[in-house]
Formats: sequence, C-alpha cells, structure tokens
Amino acid sequence: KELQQFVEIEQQKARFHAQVHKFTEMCWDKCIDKPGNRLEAKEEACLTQCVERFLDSTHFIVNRLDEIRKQQ
Amino acid sequence: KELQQFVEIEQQKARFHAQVHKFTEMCWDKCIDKPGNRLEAKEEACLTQCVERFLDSTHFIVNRLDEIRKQQ
Amino acid sequence: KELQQFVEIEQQKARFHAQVHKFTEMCWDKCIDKPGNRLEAKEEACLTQCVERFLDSTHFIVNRLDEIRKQQ
Amino acid sequence: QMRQQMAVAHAQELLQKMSERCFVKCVVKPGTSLELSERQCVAKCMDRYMESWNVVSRAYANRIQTYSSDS
Amino acid sequence: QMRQQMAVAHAQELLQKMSERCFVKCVVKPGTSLELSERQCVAKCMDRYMESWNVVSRAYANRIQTYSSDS
Amino acid sequence: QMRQQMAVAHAQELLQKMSERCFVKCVVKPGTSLELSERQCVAKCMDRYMESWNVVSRAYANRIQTYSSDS
Repeated sequence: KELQQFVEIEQQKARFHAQVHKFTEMCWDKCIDKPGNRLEAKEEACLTQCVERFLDSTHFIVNRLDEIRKQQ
Repeated sequence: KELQQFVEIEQQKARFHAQVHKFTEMCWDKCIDKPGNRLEAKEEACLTQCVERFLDSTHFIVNRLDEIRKQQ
Repeated sequence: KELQQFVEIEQQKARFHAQVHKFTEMCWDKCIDKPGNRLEAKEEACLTQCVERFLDSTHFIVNRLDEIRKQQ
Repeated sequence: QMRQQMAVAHAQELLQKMSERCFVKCVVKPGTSLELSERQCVAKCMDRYMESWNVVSRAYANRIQTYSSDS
Repeated sequence: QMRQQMAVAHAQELLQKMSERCFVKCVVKPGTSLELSERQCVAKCMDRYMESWNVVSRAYANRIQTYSSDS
Repeated sequence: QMRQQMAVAHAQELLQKMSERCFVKCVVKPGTSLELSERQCVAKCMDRYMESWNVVSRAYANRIQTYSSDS
C-alpha cells in the first residue's frame, strides 16, 4: 500500500512538471521578448499572471462545456 | 475473432480522431483569423478545402516518391 | 550478447534519426525561405552551420549548468 | 469501457488544444483577472474551434469514403 | 524485421513532417483543386526538404565522429 | 532510483526546450563559429528561462493550493 502511494505521488509530480514545462514555453513566448541581464518585475508579473489567466481560461471553458452539455 | 475486430475498429477510430485533431490545428491557423459570432461560409469552405488539398498534396508527394524510387 | 549489441546499435540509430528530424525542421525554418530549383550553396552552408552552432550552443549550456552546480 | 476511455482521451485532447489556442489568441497581455472582453473572446473561440473540428471531421470522412468507393 | 520496421517508421516521419511543412508553405489559400503552381511548389519543396535532411544528417554525423576521435 | 530517473528525465526536458528556444532566439544567422555576442545571449537566455521556469512553477503550485484549500 505504501508502494502504491509512493507511485501515485511520483506520478502527480510528473504531471505537475509536465504542465510547468508546457506553461513555461507558452508564457515565455508571451512575456519575454528579449532576455535581459535580469528578469524584470514586469516580466515576472506577466509570467505569474499568464499561468493564472490560462488556468482561469481553461476553467471557464470546462464550465461552459458542462453548461452546453446540460442544455442538450 | 470478434474481439480482434472490435479492437481493430477502435484503433481505426483512434487514428481518424488523431488526424482530425492535427488537421483542425493546421486548418484553423490557415482559415480562421478572428473567431467571430458564427462560422462564416467562407471560413467553412476554407476548412473543407484545406483538408481536401492537404490530402491531395500528400497523395501527390507519395506518388512522386514512388516515381523517384522506380527511377533509381 | 550479440542480440543485445544489435538492439543497442538500432536504438542508437533511432536516436540519431530522431535528432536529424528535429534539426531538419529547426534549420529548414532558419535557412530555407523559398524552396528554389536547387539547394543554393548559401542554403547548404547555412544548414550545416545551423547544426554545428546548435550543438555548440547546447554544449555551452551544458558546461555552464555544470559550473553553476559546482558553485552552489 | 475501452470505448469510454478513448472518448475521454479524445475529449481531453480537444480541450487541451482548444484551451491553448484560444488563450494565446484572446489573452494578449495577461492582467490581474480574466476580463469580460477576454472571456467573450474565449467563448467565441471555443464555439468556432468545435465547429471547425466538426467541419474538418466531415470533410475527412467524406474523402475517405470517396476513395474507398473508387477502389 | 525490426530494422525494416524502423526504416518504415523513419520514412513515415519524414513524409509527415515534409507534407505538413510543404503544404503550409505552398498552399496559402486552399482552393477547389490543387493548382499547377501549387503542385510545382510542393515538388520543389519536397526535393529541397529531402536534400536538407541529407545535409543535416551528414553535418550531424561528422560532428559526432569528430568528438569521438577527440576523446 | 525511480525518483532519480524522473529528475534526470525532467532536467533533460528542460535542457532540450531551453536549448532550442535560446538557439532560435540568439543565433539568427548561424556562422562558422559561435560568436561571443551569441554566447552572451545564450547565457542570458538560459538564466532567464530557468528563472521563468521557477516563477511559473511557483505560480502553478500556489494556484493548486488555493483550490485545494477552498474545497
């Protein structure tokens, strides 16, 4: 049972990392135009908000799909 | 034998869906500039012809590869 | 033991081909603007140097990661 | 059961591709919240994406049938 | 047999990537048929893509050999 | 051991994506050697990419926690 739990936690971590890789690519393209000598405060805010708004947007889509399904 | 047939049909469907996902991405980029309030007739025609011309184009490439191979 | 060697060599080839596919996509986008009647000398040089500089660049990154790790 | 698993996998892939494309198109500068205009854009974008998926699916199915009946 | 399977897989990947790139480059506005000029463009594009594949493959092989002989 | 394998896989994916993006951004016209200015650009680019990875990772983890504590 402990082994099972260990495997589940590791799988969760793997999914988390896979998402972070995907988000980094997408938000890097949106927020970092020219990599400078340091990460500007504006760029950092953009990255954080990019992740948050992407999750909002996906959440909005999933909810809307549910509503459409109910209406049918 | 029935199970085998069932598996084959499901695999065929999976391949079909995988292709539809790929074509939708490619043709969406080609045909839909700004998503509007409804799918315009022009956009719909573009999507259909995009799929057809992509298949024509792949067909043309495969035939030409065959010819090249025969000449060697 | 021979079988093992055979499998290893084939795996090596597969990795090589996978890399060549990836490099071709990346360097094609960098070097070939409009496909002409033949591959121009300039385009061929660009493709070769694109592969070489990409490997240089990855090498540089790996070395720098090693240095950063040692400093920590 | 296998059929269900596949339908789920298929819906997830649609959701994933749609989310990414509509986010990139509609949220140009991510702000402190998802604004109304961005949400409206995402709603339109997902409707059009799903319609496009159906159009593409139909066009591809027609093409496969034409070929099969030719040979 | 395994070698053959791999060669097939490799050729299919080349075909797939080549088809997509050449279609996107050559068929800007898909019409009711594949026009002559589009077909000529696709033919050139696939020839150049395959040549590019060979150039890249050679450059990469050379580089691996140089490293191996150094160490 | 499994944990180590995953950390390695994860680091390799980071390296791969970072290499490709920084090369495309910094080496616009590949010349006969990697020039100093290109090397400086790649160095900056990889630093910023890794920082971005951390920022994104933190933002995503925060969001997951907020949701979990809500429900």
